[in-house]
Amino acid sequence: MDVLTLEVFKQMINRAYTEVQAQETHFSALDAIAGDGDHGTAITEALAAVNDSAREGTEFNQMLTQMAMNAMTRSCGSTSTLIGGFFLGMGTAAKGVQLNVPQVKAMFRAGLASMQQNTQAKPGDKTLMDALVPAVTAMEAAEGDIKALFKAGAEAAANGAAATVEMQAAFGRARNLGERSIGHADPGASSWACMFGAFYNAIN
Amino acid sequence: MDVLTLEVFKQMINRAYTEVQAQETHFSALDAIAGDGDHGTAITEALAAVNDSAREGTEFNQMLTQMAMNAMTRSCGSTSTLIGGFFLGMGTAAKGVQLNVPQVKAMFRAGLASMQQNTQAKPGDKTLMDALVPAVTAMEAAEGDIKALFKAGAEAAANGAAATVEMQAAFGRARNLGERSIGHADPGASSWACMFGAFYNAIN
Amino acid sequence: MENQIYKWINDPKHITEELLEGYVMAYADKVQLFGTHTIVRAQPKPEDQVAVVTLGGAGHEPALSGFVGKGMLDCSVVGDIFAAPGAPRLLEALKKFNRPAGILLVVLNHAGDVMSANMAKQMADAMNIKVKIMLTHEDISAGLDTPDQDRRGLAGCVPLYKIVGAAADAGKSLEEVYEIGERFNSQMATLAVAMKACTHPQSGVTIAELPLGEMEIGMGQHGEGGGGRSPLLSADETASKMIGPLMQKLQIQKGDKVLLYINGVGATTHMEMSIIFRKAGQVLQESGAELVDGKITELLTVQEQSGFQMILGKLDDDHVDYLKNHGSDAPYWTVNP
Amino acid sequence: MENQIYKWINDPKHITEELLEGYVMAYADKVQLFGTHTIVRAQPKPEDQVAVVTLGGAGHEPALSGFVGKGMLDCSVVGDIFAAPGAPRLLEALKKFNRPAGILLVVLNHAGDVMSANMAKQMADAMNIKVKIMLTHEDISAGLDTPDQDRRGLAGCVPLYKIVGAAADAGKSLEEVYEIGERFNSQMATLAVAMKACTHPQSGVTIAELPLGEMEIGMGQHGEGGGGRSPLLSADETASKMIGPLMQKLQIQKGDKVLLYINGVGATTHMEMSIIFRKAGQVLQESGAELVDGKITELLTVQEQSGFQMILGKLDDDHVDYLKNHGSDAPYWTVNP
Ligand SMILES: Nc1ncnc2c1ncn2[C@@H]1O[C@H](COP(=O)(O)OP(=O)(O)O)[C@@H](O)[C@H]1O
Ligand SMILES: Nc1ncnc2c1ncn2[C@@H]1O[C@H](COP(=O)(O)OP(=O)(O)O)[C@@H](O)[C@H]1O
Ligand SMILES: [Mg+2]
Ligand SMILES: [Mg+2]
Ligand SMILES: [Mg+2]
Ligand SMILES: [Mg+2]
Repeated sequence: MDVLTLEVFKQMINRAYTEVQAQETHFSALDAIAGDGDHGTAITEALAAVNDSAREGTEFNQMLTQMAMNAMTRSCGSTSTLIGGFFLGMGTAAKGVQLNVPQVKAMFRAGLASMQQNTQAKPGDKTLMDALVPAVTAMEAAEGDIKALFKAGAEAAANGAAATVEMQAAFGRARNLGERSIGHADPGASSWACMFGAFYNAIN
Repeated sequence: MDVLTLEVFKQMINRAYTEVQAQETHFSALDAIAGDGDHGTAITEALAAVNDSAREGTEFNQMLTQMAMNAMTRSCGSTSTLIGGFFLGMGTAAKGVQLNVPQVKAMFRAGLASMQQNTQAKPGDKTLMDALVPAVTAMEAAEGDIKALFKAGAEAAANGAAATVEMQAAFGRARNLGERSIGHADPGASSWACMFGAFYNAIN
Repeated sequence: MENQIYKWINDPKHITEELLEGYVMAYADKVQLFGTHTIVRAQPKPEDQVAVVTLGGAGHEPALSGFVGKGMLDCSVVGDIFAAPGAPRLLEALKKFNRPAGILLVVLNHAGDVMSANMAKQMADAMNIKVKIMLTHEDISAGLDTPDQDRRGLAGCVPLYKIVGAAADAGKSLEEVYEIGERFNSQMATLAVAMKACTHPQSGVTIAELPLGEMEIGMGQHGEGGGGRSPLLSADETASKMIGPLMQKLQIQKGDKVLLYINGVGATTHMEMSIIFRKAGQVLQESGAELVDGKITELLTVQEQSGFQMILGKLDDDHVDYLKNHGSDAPYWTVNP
Repeated sequence: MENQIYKWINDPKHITEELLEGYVMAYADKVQLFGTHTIVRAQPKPEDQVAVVTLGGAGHEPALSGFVGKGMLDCSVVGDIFAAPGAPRLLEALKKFNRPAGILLVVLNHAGDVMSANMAKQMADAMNIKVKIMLTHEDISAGLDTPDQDRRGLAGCVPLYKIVGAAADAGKSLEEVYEIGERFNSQMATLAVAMKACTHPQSGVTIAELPLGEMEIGMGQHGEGGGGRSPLLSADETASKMIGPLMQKLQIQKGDKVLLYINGVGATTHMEMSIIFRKAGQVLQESGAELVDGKITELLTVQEQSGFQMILGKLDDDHVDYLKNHGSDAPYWTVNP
C-alpha cells in the first residue's frame, strides 16, 4: 500500500471508533481509579463525531478540520481539546484525496505538534502523550509502505501505553495522587493506543 | 409493705433509670424500625433527670413536680412531654413523705389522667398507653400491700407491651407505616414496661 | 452505643449545642444564640410587631433555625436530634418574645412538637402571654382525604415562614398574620420520597432501611417509612407519580399561580432535583398553571438520606407578594426587597 | 454500561441538558438558557460593563451556573458531567458577550477547562474579541510551595465570582476587575476532605473508592484522590488539621479580616459542617483574625460524595465591600444591597 486514500483513511477512522467504543466501559473504569471516571464516554463521543464528519469528507484538509471542530463541539473534557487539536493539526499538513508515505508522516507529526501547543505533557508524565509521541516517532522512523508505517505506530503506542502502568502521573486529574497513581495504565494513553491499533487493523 | 416511703420510691426511680439505661440501645433500635431511632436516648435522659431530682426531694408533691420539670427541661421529643405530664400529674395527687395503698393508686391514676390531657392515644394504638393504661388499671384492682400492687402493675405493663407487637400504629411517627408497623413492639410501651418492671424489682 | 458513626462529629451528646454554636459563628451578623438551644435574630424587631416563633428537632439543617432573620422567623427553639424541645425551653422563648402584638407559634405536626407546644402554651396562657399556634400538616402520603391531624408537617413550613414572617414584619396584627398564613397552609401539599436510609447521628442506627434499588414515596422527615415502596423509577416517572396527587389535592386549575419547590433531604444531588423539577414543572405548565416561584435546594434535610420532598402551593396574590417582593435576610433565605 | 445507577435521572446521555432545563424553569426570573448548555442572566446587563463568564463541567450543582445573576456571573458555559465544554461552545458565548468593555473569563485550574479556555481564547483573539483569562488554583493539597499551575481550582471560585461580579456591575474596567479579582485569588486557599466516594451519574462507576472508616484530606473535586488517608477523625480534629495549613498558606495574622466557608460536596450534612465551622472559627479567632464572612452551605458539590471543602480567604477592605455590601441576585447567592 503506497498511498493512503481518503476512503481508506475513513475506514481507519471508522475502525478506531468501533474498537474504542467496544472498550468504553474499560476506559471509564481506568479513569475512575485516579481521575473522574468519564474518559470512555468522552473519547467515544469524540470519535463518533470524527466518524460522522468522515462521511461528508471529500478532501483531507477540509475533512480533518471538520473532524476537529465536530469532535470539540460534541465531546467535553480534556479529550475535547486534545483530540480536536490533533485533527486540527493534521488538517494543516494534509491536502487532496490521497497521501504518500512522507505526507502521512508529516500529517501525524503536525497533529502532534498542534497538540503540544495546548499541553506541556511529555512522555513519562503518564498521559496519552506516552502513547502518541512514541507512535508518531516510530511512524516517522518506519521504513516501507503505509502498512509498515501504521504497524510501527500501533506497536509503539501499545508499548507506550503499557509503560504508563509503572508511571506516576504528572498531568491531568491523576496528578494529585502522587505515588498512588502507580499501578494502572493511563486511560488516555490506553484509548489512544487502541485507536492506533485500530488504524492498523483496518488495513491489515 | 404497707406504705411507700419517699426513700423507697427514690430507690424505685433509681432502679428504673438503671434498667432502662441498660436497654437504651434496644429501645433506640426498636424506634429505628418505624420511628426515628432515638427513643432509648430520650427515655434514658428523661429518667436521668428524674433520678437527679430524686436526690433533692424531701416531700412527694414538691419532688414529683420537680422531677417533671427537670425531665421536660432535659429530655426532648415526645418523651419529654409524656413523662413530664406523668410526673406532673402524680405530683398533684401525692403529698407528704409516705403513701398508703389507696394513695399510691391515686397517684398513678392522676399521672395517667394528666398524660391524657396531652394525647388522645388509647390502648390499641400501639403507644406507651398500651403498657401504662393496663398497668394503672391492674394496680387499682390489685388487692394486698404495696408489693402486690407493683407486681400487678409490672405484669400488666409487660403483657401490654408484648401485645403491641401485633398492633398497627395509630399515633406517633410510626403511624404512616400502616400495616408495616405490625411485627415489632412499640418502643415507648417497651421502655415504660421496663420502668414498671424495675419499680417492682426494686422492692422485691 | 454499639454502632459506629461515620460522621464528622465530636461527642454525640453535644451535637446540637456545637452545631448551633458553629451556625451563629458563621452568620453572626444575622443570628445569635439565646441560651444554648434557641436561635434569635441578631437585630430584634420592634415590639409592636408580631413575633414568629417555631420549634423542632435538630439534624434537619438548615431547617429550622436557618430561617431566622429579617423578614422571616424571629426565633427557633431547638430540641435535640430529631426531637422536639421540651416545654420549659419553649416557654423561655415565649417569655422572651412576650409582647402586646402577640406571638405566632408555628408547629409542624409531629407528636413530640405538638405535645411540647401545647404544654408550653398552657403554661404561657397562665402567664398571660399572647400566643397563637399554627399547625402545619401538609404531607399527603397518608391519603388525600386523611384529616389534618393525621398528616405530618414537612418542609412546606419554610415558605410558610417566609409568608407569615413578611406579614409580621410589615406590621400586620396577629389575627391578620394568622389568616394570611392559614390561607397558604391550607393551599399547600408536600410529598416525600427516599431511596437510601440515613443513620441517626447519636446512636448510629440506620433509620428505615431501604433495600438498594428500591424507593419509597411518602417517606417521613426522620426516615420513618410511609407510603408505598417500588423499584427505583426514573426521574420523569418519579416526578409524575408525585406531582399528580399533589395537583389533585390542591385541585390545580388553569391560571392558578403556583409555587413548586424541590427540597433535597441529604445525599440526593441538585442535579437530580433539577431533572425532577423539569418534569414536574412541565406537568404543571401543561395543566395551564403559572409557575411563579420555584426552588431547587436543601431547606430541610434528613441527615444523609437520599431523597427529596416535592412542595406544591397554590398562591393568592398577597402570598406572591410576601414571598417574592418582601425582602428577607435569613442565612438560608435571602430575598432582595 | 454495566453499572447500575442509583439516582433519579432519565437517559444518562441527557443529564446535563435536562438539569439545565429544570434549573432555568425554577429560576426563570433570574436565568435563562442560551443554546442548550449555556446559562445567562434573564436581564442582561448594559454593554458598557465588563462581562464575567465562566466554564466547567456539570454534576457540581449548584456550581457553576447557580451563580449567574445580577451582581455575579453573566454567563456559565457548561460541558457534560465533570467535563469542560469544548472550545467551540465557549467561543459562542464569548461571541455573544463580545463588547468594548471586554470579558473576564474565570477558569478553574483543571486540564480540560484550561485547554478549552486557551483554545477558545485563541479563536476569540483571531476575531478581535477582548478576553482576559483569570485562573483559580487555590487547592493547597499538593503542598504549600507547589507552583500555581500545579494546584487545582476548587470552590474558592465562588466568592471570587461574587467579588469580580460586583466590581464589573459597579462599572469597573476589565483591568480593574482583573486586579481586584487577582488580589483575592492570590489570598485564598482551599482544602477538601472526603470520607465516602461518589458514583459517576452516567457510567455508574465509583470514583476513588474510600474504605469505610477512612477519610482523605486533599480530595479533588471529582472524587480524584489527593492528599493523605487517615482513619476517620472527629470533627474537631479534622477541622484543626485543615485550618492549620490554610492559615499557614495565607500567613494569617492578628487583625486580618478573613472569610471562612465550609462547602458541602454532597452527602455530608449541614449539621456536621456547622460543627466543623465552629472549631475552625475558634482557631481563627484564637489567632486574632477577624471573621467577617462565613458560610456553611453547598456551593460546589461532587455528586453524593461525603465530604466538604474548607475555604479560607484574607480580605482587603474592598473585597469585604464587594462581598457583603454589593447586592446580588443569583439563584444560589443573594445579598441584600
Ligand atoms: N494536560 C494534559 N496533557 C495531556 N494529556 C492529558 C492532559 N490532561 C489529561 N490528559 C489525558 O486525558 C485523559 C483523561 O481524559 P478525560 O477523562 O476525557 O478528561 P478529563 O480529565 O477532563 O475528565 C488522561 O488519561 C490523559 O491521558
Ligand atoms: N401521641 C402520642 N401519644 C402517646 N404516646 C406517644 C405519642 N407519640 C409517641 N408516643 C410514644 O412515644 C414513643 C416514641 O418516643 P420518642 O422516640 O422519644 O419520641 P419521638 O417520636 O419524638 O422521637 C412511641 O413509641 C410511643 O410509645
Ligand atoms: Mg476524565
Ligand atoms: Mg423517636
Ligand atoms: Mg425523636
Ligand atoms: Mg471529566
